[in-house]
Amino acid sequence: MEHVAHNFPFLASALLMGISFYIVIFRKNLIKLIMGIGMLSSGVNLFIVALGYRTGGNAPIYTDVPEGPMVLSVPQALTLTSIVINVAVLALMLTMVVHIYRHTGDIDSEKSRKLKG
Amino acid sequence: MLSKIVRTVANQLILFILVFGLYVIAHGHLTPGGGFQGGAVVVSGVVMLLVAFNSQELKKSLRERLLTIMESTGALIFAALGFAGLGTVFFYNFLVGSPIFGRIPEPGPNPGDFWTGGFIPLMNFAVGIKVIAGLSAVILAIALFANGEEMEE
Amino acid sequence: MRQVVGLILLLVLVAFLVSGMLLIHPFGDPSPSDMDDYIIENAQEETGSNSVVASVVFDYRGLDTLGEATILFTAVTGVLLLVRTLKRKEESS
Amino acid sequence: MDFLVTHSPILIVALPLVAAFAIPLISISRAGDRGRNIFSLVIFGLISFLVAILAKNVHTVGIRVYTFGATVPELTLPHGYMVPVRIIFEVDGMSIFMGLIVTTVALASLIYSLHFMKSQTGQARFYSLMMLLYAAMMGLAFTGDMFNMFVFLEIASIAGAGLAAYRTNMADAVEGGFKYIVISAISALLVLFAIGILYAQYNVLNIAALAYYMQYTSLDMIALGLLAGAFVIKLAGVPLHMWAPDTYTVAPAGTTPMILAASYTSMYALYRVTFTLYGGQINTTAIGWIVIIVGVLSMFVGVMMAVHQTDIKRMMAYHAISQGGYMLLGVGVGLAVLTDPVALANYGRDAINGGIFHIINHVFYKALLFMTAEAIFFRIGTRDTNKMGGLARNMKWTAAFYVIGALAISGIPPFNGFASKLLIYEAVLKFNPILSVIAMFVSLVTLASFAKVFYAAFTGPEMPAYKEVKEVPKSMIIGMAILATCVIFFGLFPGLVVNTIVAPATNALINHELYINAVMGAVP
Repeated sequence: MEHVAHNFPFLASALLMGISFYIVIFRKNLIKLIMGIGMLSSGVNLFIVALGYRTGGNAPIYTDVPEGPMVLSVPQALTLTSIVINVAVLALMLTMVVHIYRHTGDIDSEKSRKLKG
Repeated sequence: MLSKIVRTVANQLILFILVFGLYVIAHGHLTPGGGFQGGAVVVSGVVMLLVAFNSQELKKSLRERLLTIMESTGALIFAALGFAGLGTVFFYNFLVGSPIFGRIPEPGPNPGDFWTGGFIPLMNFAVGIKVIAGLSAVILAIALFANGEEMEE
Repeated sequence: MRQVVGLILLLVLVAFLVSGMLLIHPFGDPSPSDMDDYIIENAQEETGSNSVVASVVFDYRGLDTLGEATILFTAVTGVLLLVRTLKRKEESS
Repeated sequence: MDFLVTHSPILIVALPLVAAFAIPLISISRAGDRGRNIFSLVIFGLISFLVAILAKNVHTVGIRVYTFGATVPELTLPHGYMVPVRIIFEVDGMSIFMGLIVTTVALASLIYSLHFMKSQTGQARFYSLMMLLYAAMMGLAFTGDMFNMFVFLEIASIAGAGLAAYRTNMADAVEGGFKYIVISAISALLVLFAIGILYAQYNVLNIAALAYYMQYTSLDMIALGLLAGAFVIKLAGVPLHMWAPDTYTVAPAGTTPMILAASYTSMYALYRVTFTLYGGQINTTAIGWIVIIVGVLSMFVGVMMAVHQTDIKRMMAYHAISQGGYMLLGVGVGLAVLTDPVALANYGRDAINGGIFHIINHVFYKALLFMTAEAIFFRIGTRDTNKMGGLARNMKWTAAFYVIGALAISGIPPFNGFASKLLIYEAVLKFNPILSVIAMFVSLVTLASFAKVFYAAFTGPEMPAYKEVKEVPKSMIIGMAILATCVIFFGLFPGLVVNTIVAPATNALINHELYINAVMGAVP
């Protein structure tokens, strides 16, 4: 039980990912699907950035830093990259959904004979 | 288009947003921030203008041609900085020790010196230009497209 | 049918997630940290930048950032390609 | 020359990126469309030259490493340190094998597109995306870093989705593109999650270093499951293949082969993970059997779905899934006996050879077939086989190329499909005869299905509506001819091809210590 309390940030990211898997698998609305993917990405980012935390650590920037350990810097860089990637993917997806809406007049994945997998 | 008050305030605020965004870009090697973050700040100003005015008005000042040129240029500068290290290895930080941004800070905590970081500040600027142009183009394109208008070809 | 398959898939994924999260190292104590320690110690000297994150992003993992900038470029290109005007050009060349 | 040899790994990836950034500028400058086309071709010529140099170098010298930002490219570990810190490109036989496939297909697609795209809008962005897709595939093949692999995977997905949705006036096209990007985004995030798990345990991102420190804990198995699942989605293995037909069908001509090649770079990533990253002490039999089962399912379901399709590209897309199964079958057999030296020498190595050889063969003939289908679409504006007929009269070249492709995919000698399928049949027969029988049966059904389309589309009475149909323009014929030449050449000299490019790839997969030592060699 102590372990669970200790790993709370990891479990929070797992919860976020679990919810977004549910949305991606069961929701039919394309906008909700895109929101699910955004949440999935947030969950993974949270997980990665939490990996690098050291108890009592400072941000890894030497400008006027107080004494103490520094948190790991690579996960932060990875998260930064992954956030930008996510923005790019979501932008393209939203454009496509607008197109699909133009063509079919609907954003339900059942009506336009697509998705699932 | 929103009311005149909103438009006037937005017109004044954009300057501050722009300055703050450029500050975040310029100090990316000293403080949290950098090209991507600062660029995103500036683009949030563009979004504010898009809300205050409408996409038609904004299209007149932000032309697609200009945005394309800015974005390609930013990306090319970034890649060129990588290529410039080819004397040794791609992405070698060749500016450390040179007169431009070449100073090396004292190890450990220090107040920060602007002329450090080698090619990192230059890359921040290149990425900043790219992000500003790219995200503005995307937002403008989606806004115009959703309204059933088209960007110029 | 689809609901059942989806449910099984969801359960498998969630089982992966939760077991992974419980097995992972305790929060706040990344046990092996050789690569990051090296970077935190040597970043200032090697890249001259005070911000270790900036040195990781642009120097140690510069290619990732080039890729990231490329992704943004790709997405912008893709979006502008999709919203283009569809009228055909005159046969010119 | 030394400079080019030393820096060829990065130049091959960086030049197309720079070209992609520059193409919009050139298009709006005075040089215009013509200047841009010439520029793209020149860049591609240069890159093909570099790939040839690098291939020769890798085959003679051995694994090449390239450390970004270090003082010399070979300095993989910082002085006196145990872990690699910087991003490292690592080019071995398998990487350069993928590089050769992708480069040939991309060159043919580019030439093919020159005429195909002539009257379309948005050409500058189209070519830009082609370049980006190519660069991403090469980067994915060359990289030795997990996170870098994720980044290139995402570039390939986004560029591929943008290209697949190119014909925005058709609802199908946008849906195909959307499906592709959703699937890609989800699988890429699974990969990222797995990378996070691996990073948490070993604090390195380099593939060789991860393999060196790998403890095979249960967390590692979770990561393996996530990675394998994600890559099977991307390569359209059967329970997770739904996106492939929709996307391949709608993508415009020159890009379908590119997206096809992109899915095989995912297969490369799967092999890299299973052979190199997890290829150590662990008993790989279970993983091998999973790969075999996915392969057999893909073969069987793909071909069964293909038989009754009336859309010619959709049929070919299902065949692509089915042929992907052969590759998985061959390599899966090799993976299952990887830890058994006797069986490996006896038939395992041949099975892997066959599976890998089939990748290059399949990409070539399937790209050729997709191109002929698009050539028909280009001239008559439909992909429905029921509406075609008598096209061989007016489109002789296209018909000839279709026949070459169809015979190759069905495994008829002397075309290249026969060469690799024979290797797979023989090796699998020694492993498990039933699997071999299934594979032969699938091949027969494939032949039937392609023969049916040939009779429907190319022979028969001349249809009045298609009297005026002309042969496709020269650049499209050249593009198809490049691939057809490769198909015939590979079929006539399979031994030569296997010895020069396939065997090094197989060795690279089997001997994962070499891959690790190239990076971690300095560690005592």
